Amino acid sequence: MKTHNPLLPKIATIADIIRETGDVKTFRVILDDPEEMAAWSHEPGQTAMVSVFGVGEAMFCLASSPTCREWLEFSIRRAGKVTSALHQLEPGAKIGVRGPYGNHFPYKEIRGKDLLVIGGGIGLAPLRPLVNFMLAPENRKDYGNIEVIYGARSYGDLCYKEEVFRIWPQAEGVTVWTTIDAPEEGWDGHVGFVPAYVEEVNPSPANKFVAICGPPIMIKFTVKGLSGLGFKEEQVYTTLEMRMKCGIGKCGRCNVGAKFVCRDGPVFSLSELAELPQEY
Amino acid sequence: MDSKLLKKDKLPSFLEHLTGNSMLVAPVREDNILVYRPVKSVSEVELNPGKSVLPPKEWFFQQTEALYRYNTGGGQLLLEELVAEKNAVLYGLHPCDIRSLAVLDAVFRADPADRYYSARRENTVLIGLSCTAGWPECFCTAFGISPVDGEGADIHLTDVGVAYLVEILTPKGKELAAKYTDFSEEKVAGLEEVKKAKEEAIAAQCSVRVDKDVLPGKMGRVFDHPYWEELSRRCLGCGICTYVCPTCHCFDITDVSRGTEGQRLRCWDSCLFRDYTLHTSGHNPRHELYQRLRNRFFHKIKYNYDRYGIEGCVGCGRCVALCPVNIDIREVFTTVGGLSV
Amino acid sequence: MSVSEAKTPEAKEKVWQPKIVAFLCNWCSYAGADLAGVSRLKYPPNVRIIRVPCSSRINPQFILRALQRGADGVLVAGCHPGDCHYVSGNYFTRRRLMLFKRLLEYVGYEPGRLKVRWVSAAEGGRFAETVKEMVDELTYLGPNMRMREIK
Amino acid sequence: MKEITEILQREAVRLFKEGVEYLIGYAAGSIPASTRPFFAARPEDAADLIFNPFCVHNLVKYLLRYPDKRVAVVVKGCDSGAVDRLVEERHLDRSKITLIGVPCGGVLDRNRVLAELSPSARIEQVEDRDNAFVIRTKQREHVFEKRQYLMEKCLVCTKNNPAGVDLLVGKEAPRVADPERDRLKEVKEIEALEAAAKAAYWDRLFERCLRCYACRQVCPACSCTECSFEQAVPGWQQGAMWVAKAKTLPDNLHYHLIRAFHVAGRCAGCAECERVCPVGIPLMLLNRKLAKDIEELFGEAPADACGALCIYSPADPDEFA
Repeated sequence: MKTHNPLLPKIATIADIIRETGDVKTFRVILDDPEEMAAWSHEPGQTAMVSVFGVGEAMFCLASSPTCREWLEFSIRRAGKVTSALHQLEPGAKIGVRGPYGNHFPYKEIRGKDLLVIGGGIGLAPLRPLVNFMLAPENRKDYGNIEVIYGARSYGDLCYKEEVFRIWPQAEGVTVWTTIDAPEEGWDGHVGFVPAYVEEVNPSPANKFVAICGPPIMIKFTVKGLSGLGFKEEQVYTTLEMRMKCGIGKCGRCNVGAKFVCRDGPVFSLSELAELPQEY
Repeated sequence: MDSKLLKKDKLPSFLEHLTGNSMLVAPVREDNILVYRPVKSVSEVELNPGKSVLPPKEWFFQQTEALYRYNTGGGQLLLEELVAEKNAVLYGLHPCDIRSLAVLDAVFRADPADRYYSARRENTVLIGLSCTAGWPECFCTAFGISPVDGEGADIHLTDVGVAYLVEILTPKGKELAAKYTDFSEEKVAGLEEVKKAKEEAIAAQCSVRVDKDVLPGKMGRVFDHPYWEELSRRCLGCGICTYVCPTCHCFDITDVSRGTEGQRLRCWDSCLFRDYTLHTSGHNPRHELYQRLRNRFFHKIKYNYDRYGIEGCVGCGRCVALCPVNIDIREVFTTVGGLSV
Repeated sequence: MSVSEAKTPEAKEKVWQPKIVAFLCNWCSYAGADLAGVSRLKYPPNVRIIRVPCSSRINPQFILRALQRGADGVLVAGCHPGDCHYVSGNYFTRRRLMLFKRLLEYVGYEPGRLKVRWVSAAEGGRFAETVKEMVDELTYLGPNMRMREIK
Repeated sequence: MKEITEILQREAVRLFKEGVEYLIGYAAGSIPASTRPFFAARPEDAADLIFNPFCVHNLVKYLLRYPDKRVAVVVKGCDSGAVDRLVEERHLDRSKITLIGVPCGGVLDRNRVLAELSPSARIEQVEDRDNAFVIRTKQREHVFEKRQYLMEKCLVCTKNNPAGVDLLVGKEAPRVADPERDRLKEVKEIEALEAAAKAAYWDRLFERCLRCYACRQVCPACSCTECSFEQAVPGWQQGAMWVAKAKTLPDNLHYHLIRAFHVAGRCAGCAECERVCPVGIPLMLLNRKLAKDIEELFGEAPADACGALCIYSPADPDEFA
């Protein structure tokens, strides 16, 4: 029997590439081995290591819903070495995937609650599987209302436009609030930064679970605003980013205190973060 | 446990017998630098080694190791795992280095187990060797390690003056020791006493004490103390302490390729390097040298306890002896104990 | 099929041919190489040309990198001293590379692995000669395996 | 030795009164025959300052961390050259720095000394007797002949009394260099080898390199804010531009050749790179070779030039014509 090697990627093919914004593409990926594809399962908030052979590996959050069994999706902004290489690939290209890694949003524990999702730019990617998981017909009854507050620099920088503007608003019990940083022609929606918009929307903290992801500065000010609105640290969750190499808690670099973001994260509640050193 | 006596001059033939068709990895001297290397013949081996510059962890967790090869030619992708399967005998580990493997085991063999490290651990028989002297930088006893105790090795040798006391500690060791028949039949009285006396003599030189129940907790309270910035003033930010450390396990993964062929390599990395935690965005959670230095000490004495219940330091003193600016981890322990918060 | 069986066509090549990376200054040597071509001077095809604004653009790391990535020899060519388009660039090159070449030889590189020549825009013949000379020398020395990342 | 230490401590107190913020000197080390760089920040710290033949470190590198502070630093003759270079290169503002020069009777090679002392020996007193250091421990007195126990750099030292300092502690020390010794002996021996033998010699050494970068970190001539080996491909923070982190002979060679080349003409000869190398790579053989070639080819660079490679002369020899 072949011993499992957690560092060895599974071979996968890029099935489709969806251009989200000027520098973000969503890669739809199918594992080459049908058995592996069938056996793949992840939970909302988890991550996976994507390999471009000859270039390197990088960790990305899984942007597809756990309920989607046909493929995996990664929404990737062109930023560094691996992401630049990925952006040059075309459908049909072979890449490597290993994972899923890390913890997830406590989707079981929050059954019966309302959800508030606050995203900024590409930061919606780790939150998207959570929303889509809850919206899946088999899960919808387990959760209450869903509110999404989503902003970006401009209309062009908003990801998942199909979902944000059409699918989610049409679903029952879902409200989507969108905003962009500066006015632009053709945009008749809200203009302003996310933290201010959150205060304007003024969501109620009662029976609510909050998931935030976006640029650190947005998270910082949104969290301040939320606490002003009466939200408690225990009900607000976010995801951390750290440089990672192994994804399995061995290479050492993604530690914040004694926690490894790759294994104990990336999802942390604000109350958990308060216990950790400010090294992230 | 079974124990035998081996005449001192028989040690080379003992090692030869035990090695058989396996590979012998042992301390050798290269330009007066003591390192553990695979050797072709027992004659190359430093039979009574001092402290190596690089710890024997290098055998299990190589500084640079190819994980797999790939070829992306012709629209397909081929992957080939590269795992060392050869059996080996590793001679000459001192008790601190034996303990360091337990620390590394906690990391690499925890689920999901690292295939490369685990394969080498499984395929290697460990022959431990008691210390014959303590060096000024030694402090293994601070962690309850005895300089004459081979726990963790398969076979352990202790120089008891007239001969080596050979302790056979595991079934793997027993199987291997059975290959050798030329043990001394001589009965020597008071072997245990000789060993004990040795232990006490060496232990007397290591005066540092680490209170496992107190120090990790204390560390948690001094995170923001100015001490770390003061300590880092003389730190050069090189990687010596991490590379010579028998328990440091951080690594990086990089690619080397030419055309469509390539290998993915894993190599040692150091938490003291600036790029270690550098994000793609340019943000660096541990941008300042004091943060990186602090992280190293916290990792050794707090994070490792918190995570694995075992200290991340075995008191070998290599970092103390080799730090170019004399940053002494023993002093850190003592100072932290005395810091007021 | 295993990875080792799937060697690239280049690796399967039976007859080894030296590979030369040539860094040519834009103003003189590149024009010289061009002239060699236009004048239909025959010279071996083993050279891969990289055009640089001035020979002083050559960081010694470029030379090492070329050797690491599969070059068997490196040629640097610039304007004759005194003729630099930027007045003094090649004087710096001269100092720098004279020293660097000696360092390379000190650590065991054969002198033929790095060649520096002054080739003006009118010296197509000199360029062709230099390449020929280098190919002969490198053929004698054999492939540069020492510095190669993937052997 | 005791005398120098006493003057040092006294002067330190005075300098703090004059507004010096940091005084970088030496303090006792925690292992036998060692000292450590010490950052005195208050007059009370002065009592910890010492000077003895184990003060091997070149403290000049630390000045780069405090470009805006008023700092005093203790320098030996071999260290002081590094300051001049950094000032010429505008890394340091000379007017903010107080150089405390110590006349140096040579520094001891710690490893050779330790081979003689017992591991538990505590050094009580050190005396400089011009030809030897006499070290008294609790048990006995050891005489370390300088010719035999000094570091290699001291045996070929030409400037054991620091030049251009603001104050000199103690009286000038006599030359310690061994006049018989040729500082280029080993370099010439390597030069005489065949190419293959040279390659074999260096490959064996570079093979062992850990790339811990201690040689770079300690070097006062390695003054770049961002080392070219830390440089990433633009926009690719994590893509090292020149060498990968993996330890391979080609990358090790690349690193060492370029490290030496980058300090060519700027190396002060303090030999710190060689001292800190945990695997004993004789890096000074590269630095000395470059210094030798520079002198042979270009002669001595004028004092105000930032090293021989920053200037040129149309009359330079031309080996490429």
